[in-house]
Amino acid sequence: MTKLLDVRDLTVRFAMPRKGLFGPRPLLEAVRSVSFTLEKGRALGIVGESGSGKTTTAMAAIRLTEAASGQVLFEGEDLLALPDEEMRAHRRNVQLIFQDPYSSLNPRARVIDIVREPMDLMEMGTMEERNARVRDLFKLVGLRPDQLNLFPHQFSGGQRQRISIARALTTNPKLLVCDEPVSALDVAIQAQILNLLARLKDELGLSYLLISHDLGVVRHVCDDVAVMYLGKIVEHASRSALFDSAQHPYTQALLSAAPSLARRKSKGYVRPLKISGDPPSPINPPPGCAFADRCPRAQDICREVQPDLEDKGPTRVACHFPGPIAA
Amino acid sequence: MTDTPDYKAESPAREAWRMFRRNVPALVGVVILSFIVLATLYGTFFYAGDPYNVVWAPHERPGVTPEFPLGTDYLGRDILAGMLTGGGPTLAVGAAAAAITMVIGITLGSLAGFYGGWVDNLLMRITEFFQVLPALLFAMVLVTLFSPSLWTIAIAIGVVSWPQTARLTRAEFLRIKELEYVTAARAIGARNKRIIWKVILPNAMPPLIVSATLTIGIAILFEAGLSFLGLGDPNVMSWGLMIGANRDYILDAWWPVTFPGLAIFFTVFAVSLIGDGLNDAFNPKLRER
Amino acid sequence: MNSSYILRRVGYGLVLMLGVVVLNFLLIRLAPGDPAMVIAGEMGGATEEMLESIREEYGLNKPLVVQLGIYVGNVLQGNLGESFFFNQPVASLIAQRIGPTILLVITAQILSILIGVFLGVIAARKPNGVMSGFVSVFATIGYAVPVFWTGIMLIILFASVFPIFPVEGMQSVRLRGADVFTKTLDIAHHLILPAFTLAIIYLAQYARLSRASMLEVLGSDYIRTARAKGAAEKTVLFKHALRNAALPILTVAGLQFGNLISGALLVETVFNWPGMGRLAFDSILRRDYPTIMGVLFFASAMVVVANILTDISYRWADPRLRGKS
Amino acid sequence: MTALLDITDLKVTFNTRYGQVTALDGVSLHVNAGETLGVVGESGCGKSITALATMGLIPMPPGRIAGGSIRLAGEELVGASPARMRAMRGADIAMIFQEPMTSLNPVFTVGDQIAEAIMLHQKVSADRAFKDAVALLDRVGIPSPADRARDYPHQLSGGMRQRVMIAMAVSCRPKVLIADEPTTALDVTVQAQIFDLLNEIQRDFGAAIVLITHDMGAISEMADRVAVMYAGRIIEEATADDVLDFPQHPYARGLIDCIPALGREEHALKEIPGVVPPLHLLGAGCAFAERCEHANDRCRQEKPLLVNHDHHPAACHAVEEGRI
Amino acid sequence: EGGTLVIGSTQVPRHLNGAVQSGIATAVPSTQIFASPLRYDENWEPQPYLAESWEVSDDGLSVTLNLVQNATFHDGEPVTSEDVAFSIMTTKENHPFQSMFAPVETIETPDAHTAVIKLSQPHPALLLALSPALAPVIPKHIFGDGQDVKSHPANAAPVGSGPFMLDEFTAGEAIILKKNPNFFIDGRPKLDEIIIRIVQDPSALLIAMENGEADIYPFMAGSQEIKRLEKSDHLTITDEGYAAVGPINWLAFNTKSEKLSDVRVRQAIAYATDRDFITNALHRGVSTQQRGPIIESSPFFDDTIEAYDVDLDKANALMAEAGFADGMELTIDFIPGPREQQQSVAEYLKSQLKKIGIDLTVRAAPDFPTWAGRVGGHDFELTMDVVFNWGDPVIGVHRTYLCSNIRQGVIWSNTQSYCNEEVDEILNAAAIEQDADKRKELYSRFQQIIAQDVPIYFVNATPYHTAYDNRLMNPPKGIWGTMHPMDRLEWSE
Ligand SMILES: Nc1ncnc2c1ncn2[C@@H]1O[C@H](COP(=O)(O)OP(=O)(O)OP(=O)(O)O)[C@@H](O)[C@H]1O
Ligand SMILES: Nc1ncnc2c1ncn2[C@@H]1O[C@H](COP(=O)(O)OP(=O)(O)OP(=O)(O)O)[C@@H](O)[C@H]1O
Ligand SMILES: [Mg+2]
Ligand SMILES: [Mg+2]
Repeated sequence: MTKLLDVRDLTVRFAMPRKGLFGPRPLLEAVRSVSFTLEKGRALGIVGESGSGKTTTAMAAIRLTEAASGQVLFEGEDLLALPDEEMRAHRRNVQLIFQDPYSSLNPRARVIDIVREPMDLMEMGTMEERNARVRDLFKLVGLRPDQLNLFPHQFSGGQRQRISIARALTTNPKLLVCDEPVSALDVAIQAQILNLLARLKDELGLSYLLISHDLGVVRHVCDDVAVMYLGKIVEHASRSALFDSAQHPYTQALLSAAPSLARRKSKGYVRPLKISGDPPSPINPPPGCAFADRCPRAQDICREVQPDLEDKGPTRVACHFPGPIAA
Repeated sequence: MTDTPDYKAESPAREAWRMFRRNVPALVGVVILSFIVLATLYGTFFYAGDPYNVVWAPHERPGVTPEFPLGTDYLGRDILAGMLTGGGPTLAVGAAAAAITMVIGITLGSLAGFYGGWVDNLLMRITEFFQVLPALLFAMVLVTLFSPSLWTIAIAIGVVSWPQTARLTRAEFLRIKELEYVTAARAIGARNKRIIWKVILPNAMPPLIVSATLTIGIAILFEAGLSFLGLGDPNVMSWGLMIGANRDYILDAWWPVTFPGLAIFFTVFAVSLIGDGLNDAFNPKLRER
Repeated sequence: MNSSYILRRVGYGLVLMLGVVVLNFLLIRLAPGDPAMVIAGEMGGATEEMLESIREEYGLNKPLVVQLGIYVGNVLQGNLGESFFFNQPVASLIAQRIGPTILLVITAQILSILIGVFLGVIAARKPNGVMSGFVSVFATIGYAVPVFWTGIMLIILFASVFPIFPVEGMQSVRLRGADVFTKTLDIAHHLILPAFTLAIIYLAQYARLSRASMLEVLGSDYIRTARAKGAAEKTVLFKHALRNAALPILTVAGLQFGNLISGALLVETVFNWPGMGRLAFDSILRRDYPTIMGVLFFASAMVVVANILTDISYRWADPRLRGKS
Repeated sequence: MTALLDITDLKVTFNTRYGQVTALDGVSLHVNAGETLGVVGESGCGKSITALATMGLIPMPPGRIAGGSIRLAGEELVGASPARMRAMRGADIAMIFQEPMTSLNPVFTVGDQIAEAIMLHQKVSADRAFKDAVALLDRVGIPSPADRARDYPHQLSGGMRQRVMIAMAVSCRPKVLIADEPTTALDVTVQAQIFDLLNEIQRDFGAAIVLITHDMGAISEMADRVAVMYAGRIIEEATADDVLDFPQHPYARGLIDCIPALGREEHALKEIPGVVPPLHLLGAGCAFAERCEHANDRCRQEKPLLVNHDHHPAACHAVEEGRI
Repeated sequence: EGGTLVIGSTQVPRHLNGAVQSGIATAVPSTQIFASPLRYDENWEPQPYLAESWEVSDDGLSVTLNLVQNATFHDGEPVTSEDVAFSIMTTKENHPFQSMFAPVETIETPDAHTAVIKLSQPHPALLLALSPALAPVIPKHIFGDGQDVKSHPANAAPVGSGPFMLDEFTAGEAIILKKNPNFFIDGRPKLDEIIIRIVQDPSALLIAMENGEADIYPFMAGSQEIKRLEKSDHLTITDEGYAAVGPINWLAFNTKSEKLSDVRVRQAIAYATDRDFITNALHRGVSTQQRGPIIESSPFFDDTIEAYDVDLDKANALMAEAGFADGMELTIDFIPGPREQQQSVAEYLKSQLKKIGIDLTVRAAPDFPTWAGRVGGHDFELTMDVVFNWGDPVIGVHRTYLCSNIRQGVIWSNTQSYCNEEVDEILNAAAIEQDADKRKELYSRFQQIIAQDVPIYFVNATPYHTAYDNRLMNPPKGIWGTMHPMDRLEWSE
C-alpha cells in the first residue's frame, strides 16, 4: 500500500483579537502537532467534538488554511512548501465536500457552471467535452440531466450534496475531503449520500478524509478512524479496533454517549461511562492531557505531562493510562 | 419523483424581479420616478421655456396666468420651466454621486473585507476617520474649495458618503468569505481576483444595490441642501437652487419653494420606495427556498 | 465595565481628532481664495502693502508645513487661532455657539428616538396592522423630505397661518432681564420648530428601524421562551423584546449623530438658530479659515464623543460585549 | 386511565403564499404521567408545530388551530382564554427548545430568567425566586450555581445553557415537559449528559416528557412509547421496542434501516428516495406514496388511517392489506 | 425709564471700531459707542459734537477744533485733544478710505481741548469726514498701547465717549449697548438700552419686525421686505436718512478686456439695458434710478447727462459698428449678497442682452473673497457691484476713476482700469476746490465724460429704507441714517 497523504506535526494557530490596550494577541491553537497518514484507496475518518479541530486539520492539510508548522506530503511532495501556482495545479488532485449544502454552492451560478468550473479553471478539454463530462457526472451522482440549468436554491439538501460531489469529482481527484458531508441532512437523505460515497469510493478508487462527529457515519464509511480532542489526535486505529476495543477514555466516552438502537430504555439501559463538563478552551490549552479534567482515570501526571500518540495494544493512543472501560 | 418540482431555471435576479413586480409600493415608486425622469428628459419638448429668462412679472401666483401654470419666481422666471430643467441636474448629480460612492465604497470595502489583516485595519481606520467628519459640513468645504460645479458637487457628495457603503461591502464580504462556496472556489484553484469579482461580489450585490438606490436618494437631498445654501452650481438650474434662491421671499410667495421641494420629495420618495421594494425582493426570508 | 476599554476608546478618539485637525488644515489651505484678500475686503479694500502686512500678521506667508505645525501646536494647547473675520479668538466664537447647537441636536435626538421607538414598537405589535402601515409610509416620507424644506414650510405655516411658535432665533431679546424660568420657557418655545424639523427625518428612521428590529427580535427563540414561561404580552414586548431591539437602535443613534449635525447646519440656517452650523456656513462664505477649521474640529469632536458614548453604552446594554467578569 | 396530555385529531393550518396548507392533519397523541413519549420524523413533518400547538404558541396569524382538542389533565386547551393559557404555560406544561444558543434572552442573567419563570407563577419575592433559581441550577448540575446565576447566557457553554433551559422549564414542576430536539445542537458527550439529566428529572419530578427528535437512537435510549410522524400525520405509534424491532409502516422501516448507527451489525444502509413533499403539494393519497416501493393506486388516492394491525397501529394500506 | 430699542440688522460686523473698519455693520454700533468731532443734520450742515466749535483757515490748510470740556470716555478718562489727534492719525493710517484724511499732515494740540489739523492742500471733504461714521474718537490710552489697531482686542470691547457703552457683544449674533450715564450732552441719551440683533435671513427679520421683536430695521433694501412692512400698521417706512451713503448699484466693465475695450460695445450694452424694468419690475418700484457716478440725491449730481434710456436699435447698430454684428460671448460676475439688487440684475441682463446678440454667462462666486479676487485681480469682463459715495465725492467717488487708483488686487479701487487723464485732472482739482459752485462745475464735467466713456453703467441707487416703530420719536433720518448717534431717539408715552 502506498501513502497518499502523510501529515507530519501539523500545527495551526489563529490569532485572536487583542485584549486590553497593549496586550499580546492571544493565540488559539486549533491543531496541535497532528500527524497521520492516509493510504491510497482507504478512508480515514476523523471524529471529535465540535471545536476539536477536525475541520482545521483537514483544511490545513490541503492548504486552504495556513498552517503554522508541519509538513503535508501528498504523494511525497510537501504541499505546504509549494509555490502558489504549483499548488493551484495540485488542487485538481484533492477535492472537498462540505457540511452545509445550502452555503456550499454559489447561489448565483447555474449548477452546470458550478460543476464545470473546475475544468474551466484547469482549462481541461473543449467546452463540449467539459459539458459532456458534467452530464456524465450528473448521472453518476444520481441527478437528471434536465436539471443542469437550474440554480442551487431549486434543489433539496440531498440533491445539493450530490451536486457538491459531482463538482468534487470533476477533476478526477485522488483524495476527497468530506467535512461532515451528511450532518445537515435528514436521516433518510443521509443514507442516500453515504451510500453514494461508498459506491464512488469503490468505483473510482478514491481515498477519503472524512470528518464527522457521528461515530455511526464514520463506522459506516471509514477504514481507519482518528479521534481528536482539543486539537490533538488522542486515538487512531482501524475501524474494528477502535469500535471494539477503544483504549482512550475519551473515545470510550464518545462511544458510550452515542445513541444506539441497541440501548433500550425498556431494558433499563444506564450509561456505563459518564463524563461531565465541556472541553477546555483551545486558547492556552492545559499543559498536560487536555482530557484530564473530565477523565475518570486522571492522575497527577495527566495534568502535567502530555501523553504522546503511541502504539499501545490494539490502537495508537495518547494516554498515560490506556485500557478498556473500567467496570 | 417529486423532489424537484417543475421549476423553471430561474436565476436569483429574475426571481427578485418577480418578487419586485408584485410589490405595489415599489411599483408606485417606479411610476413616480419614471414620470419624473421622463418629465425632466422630455418635458421641455412639450413645454418649451427658458428657465433663466425673465418672462413675466415676479411672483405671479400659480394658476393665474395660463402660460405659467406654476407661476413665476422672484425674478419673474417661469417656475414650471425651472422644474423641468432643474430635475436633470438634480437627478444627474444624484446618480453620479451614488456611482462615485459605490465605486469608492465597494472598492475599499471589498479589499478590506477580503484581505483582512492590516489592509482591513488601515482601510477601516480611514473609513472611521471619514465618518467622524459631519458630512454636509465637509461637503460644503469641499465644494467651496473646488468651486461649485455639478462634478465637484457629485464628487464631494461621493467623498462624504462612501464610508457607509464601504462598511456594508466589507460586512458582506466578511460574511460571504466564510461561506463554503468561497472555500469551494479556492479548493478548485480559483485565484483571488476571480473569487472577489466572480464569486463574492455578485453575491454581495443585493444589499449593495439597495444601498445604491438609497444613496441616490441621499445624494439628491445632499445636492438640494448644498444648492439651498447657495453652494450649488449657479449656472445650472436645479431644484435645490430654486428653493435656495426663492427662500428669501417665502413670506410673500410660497410656490417657488414649494414646487421644487415637492419634486425633490417625490423623487427621493420614489427612489426609497424602489429601494425598499428591492430590499424585499432580495430578501430570501420573504420567498421560498 | 473595564476602564481600559474606555481609555482605549478615548485614546483612539483623540487620534481621530488629530487626523481631523491635519486634514482640515490641509484641505482648507489648498483653497484657491487668498485669505488676506478676505480680511482686506472686509476692511473695505486694501493696498498691496496692506495685504502683505495682513499675511505677515496672520502667518499666511510661512510655508504650509510650518503653518500646519503652528496650527497643530496651537490646537493642542486649546488655541484655535483668531478668526479672520471677527476680531476674536475662534475658541470664544465657538464657545458662544456650541451650547445652542448641542441643545438643538440633543433635543432633536431625544425627540426622534422617543417618538420613533414608540411608533416602531406599536407598529411591530401588529406587523400587518394600520399603525404598521402608517409607520412604514411615514418613515419613507420622513426620509424623503429635505429637512430645510420642512423648515421653510413650517415657517410659512407658523409665521403667517398659525403664529403660535416663534420661527426664528433662540431667545426673545426682550426677555433679557427676565428670570431663569421665563427664559427657559422662552428657549423651549423657540426650540419647538427647529427641533421638530430636525427630528422628523430621524424620527422616521428610528420608527422604521425599531419596527424592523422589534419584528426581528419578536421572531427570535428567546421570545418564544419568554412566552413559554407564561409571560404576559406586555412583559414580552417591553421587557424581553425592547431591550434587545434597542441595540441596533443605539448603534444607529451613534452613527446618525454626524448626520444630525449636518442636518442641524441646515436647520440653524433656516431658523436663524445661533449655533455652530450657521457660524460654519457664514465662515465658509467668508473664507474665514480658522473659524471653519474650528467648527469642523468641534463638530467632529462632538461626533467622536457621541461615538464613544454610544460604544460605551452599547457595551453596557449588551452583556455579550462586556466579556467575562 | 385517562392520559395526562391527550391530543385528539388536532388540525393546524397555515396561510401561505400557496394558499392555506394543512401542517397538522388529524394528529392524535397521548402521554401518561411519568412516561416519555418520543416523537420522530423528518424535518418539516410537524413535530414542532404539534408541540407549539400544545403550548398555545402557534403564531396566529398565519397559523390557526382548525380542529381537534388538546386536553391537559382533562382541561381543554383549544380555545382556552389567553390568560388561562398563560397561567398554564410554564406552570403545568413547559417546553425546552432546540437551540440553547438562542433560546435564552442575551441581555438578562440566567438567574434572573429562571427567577422570572418562578415569579410568573408563584407568589414569591424576587430574592426568594433568585435563591430558588440558584437551587435549580444546582439541581441540573451546574457547578458553582450561585456564581453562574449571575452570568449572562453568552458566558455559558451550549450544554450549560440547555441545562439552564431545563432548570427554567422545571422551575414550577410542570406536569408535562415538552423537549423539542433538545440536543441536536450539542455534542454527543453533552447530549448524553442532557439525556441523563432529563431521565433524572423525570424520576424526581415525575413529569411526563414529550421528546421530539429525529434520532432513532435517542428514541431507543429515552422513550417508552414512540409516535412516528410524516407530513403532518402520525403514521405509526407503539412502544419503543415495538416500533424499533417491528416497524410496520414502510417509512418507519426505512427510517430505522437508513441510520448508520452504532450497536448494530454492519448493514447496507437503506435509502428512502426523494424528500418530504412540501405541504402545498400534498395530494389526496398517502403522503409517503411517492417515495414508497409498496405504493399502489389506492395509496395514491386514499389516505390511510392509523389503525391497529397485527402488531400495533400504523397508517398504511400496504400493511393493512398484508402486502408487507 | 427710557426703554430698550431693538435694531434689526442683516449685516455682521467684524468688530465695533469704525476707525479702522468701514461699512454699515460696524458704523451703526461704532457711532453709538464713539463720539466724533462733528455731526450732521438732515441738510448736510455740520453740527457741534465733541467739537463745540471749529474754524477753517482761509487758505484751507488748517482746521481748528475746540473740544467740549466735559467729555469723558466710558472708563472715566477725559477726552482730550490728544485723543482726537491720535484718532484721526490712526484712521488716516488704517482706514480703507485713504482719501479721507490723506492731506492731513499733522495735528497740533496746543491745549487739552484744542486740536489743529494741518493739511498739505485744501481738503473740502474734511468736515464731512469728521462725521461719527468716519472719524470716531478712540481713547489713546487704550488703543495707543503699541498693538496694531486693526486687530486690537479692544475693537471687540471698545471704550468710547458716545451716548451708549458696550454691554455685551456676541459676534455675529447681537450687540447690546447700554446708556452712558456720563454722556457729555445733558439729558441724553434718552434710551436705556440698544440691542442690535443680527438676523441674516431677511424673512426672519421681517417676522421679527412684524411681531415687535425688533423696533427698527435700517438699511432694508429688498423689495419684498419694504412692500411687506409697508402694510404693517405699527411701522413707518422711510427711505430718508441715506443721503450721505450714496449706494450705487452698477454694472462695471473691465475696459481693458478685449471685447469691452471698445466704448461702442459698452454703449450698446447700456442702450440695451432697461433701467425702468429693473427698478419697476425687478425691484418692484422701490429703487430709484441712478444715471451717473454721483448719487442723484447729492448736491453735486448733474441731471443733464446721457441716461442711456433703452434703445435696442441703437444698441444693435453700435454692436454692428464695433464689428460684433454676429454677437459675442461675455461673462458677468456679481457681488454675492442679497440677490435682488445684483444677482437678479445680472440674470436679467443674461436674458436681455441676448437681444443684441450677446450671450452672457452668469459667473457666480460662492463667496465674497472669490468675487473680490476676480474683480480685484481684473479677471472679469462685467460685474455687478454696489459702491457707496460716502458723502463727499472725494471719499467715495474719486477712487473708482483715477488712473492712479488702478491697483491690482484691491477691490473697490479703479478695477475697471479706466484711465482718462482729463478725468484725473478734473477730480484732482475738485478735491481741493473750496468754492462750492466751482466744485459743482468740475463734478458736472466729470459726470459728462463718464457718461460718454461708460466705464460703468449706472443702474439704480440701492433702495435703502428704514422701518421703525411708530412710537419712536426722532428716528434717525439725517444724512447718515443709523450710522449716527441715536442719543435723541426716544419712545413716546
Ligand atoms: N478562522 C478562525 N479564526 C479563529 N479561530 C478559528 C477559526 N477557525 C476555527 N477556529 C477555532 O479553531 C478551533 C477548531 O475549529 P474547527 O472548525 O477545526 O473544529 P471542528 O472540529 O471542525 O468543529 P465542528 O465540529 O464544530 O465543525 C475551534 O475552537 C474554532 O473556534
Ligand atoms: N409560520 C408558518 N407558516 C407557514 N408554514 C409553517 C409555519 N410554521 C411551520 N410551517 C410548516 O409546518 C410544517 C411543520 O413544521 P414543523 O416546524 O413542525 O416541522 P418539524 O417537524 O419540527 O421539523 P424540524 O425537524 O425541521 O424542526 C412545515 O412544513 C412548515 O413548512
Ligand atoms: Mg468542522
Ligand atoms: Mg422542529
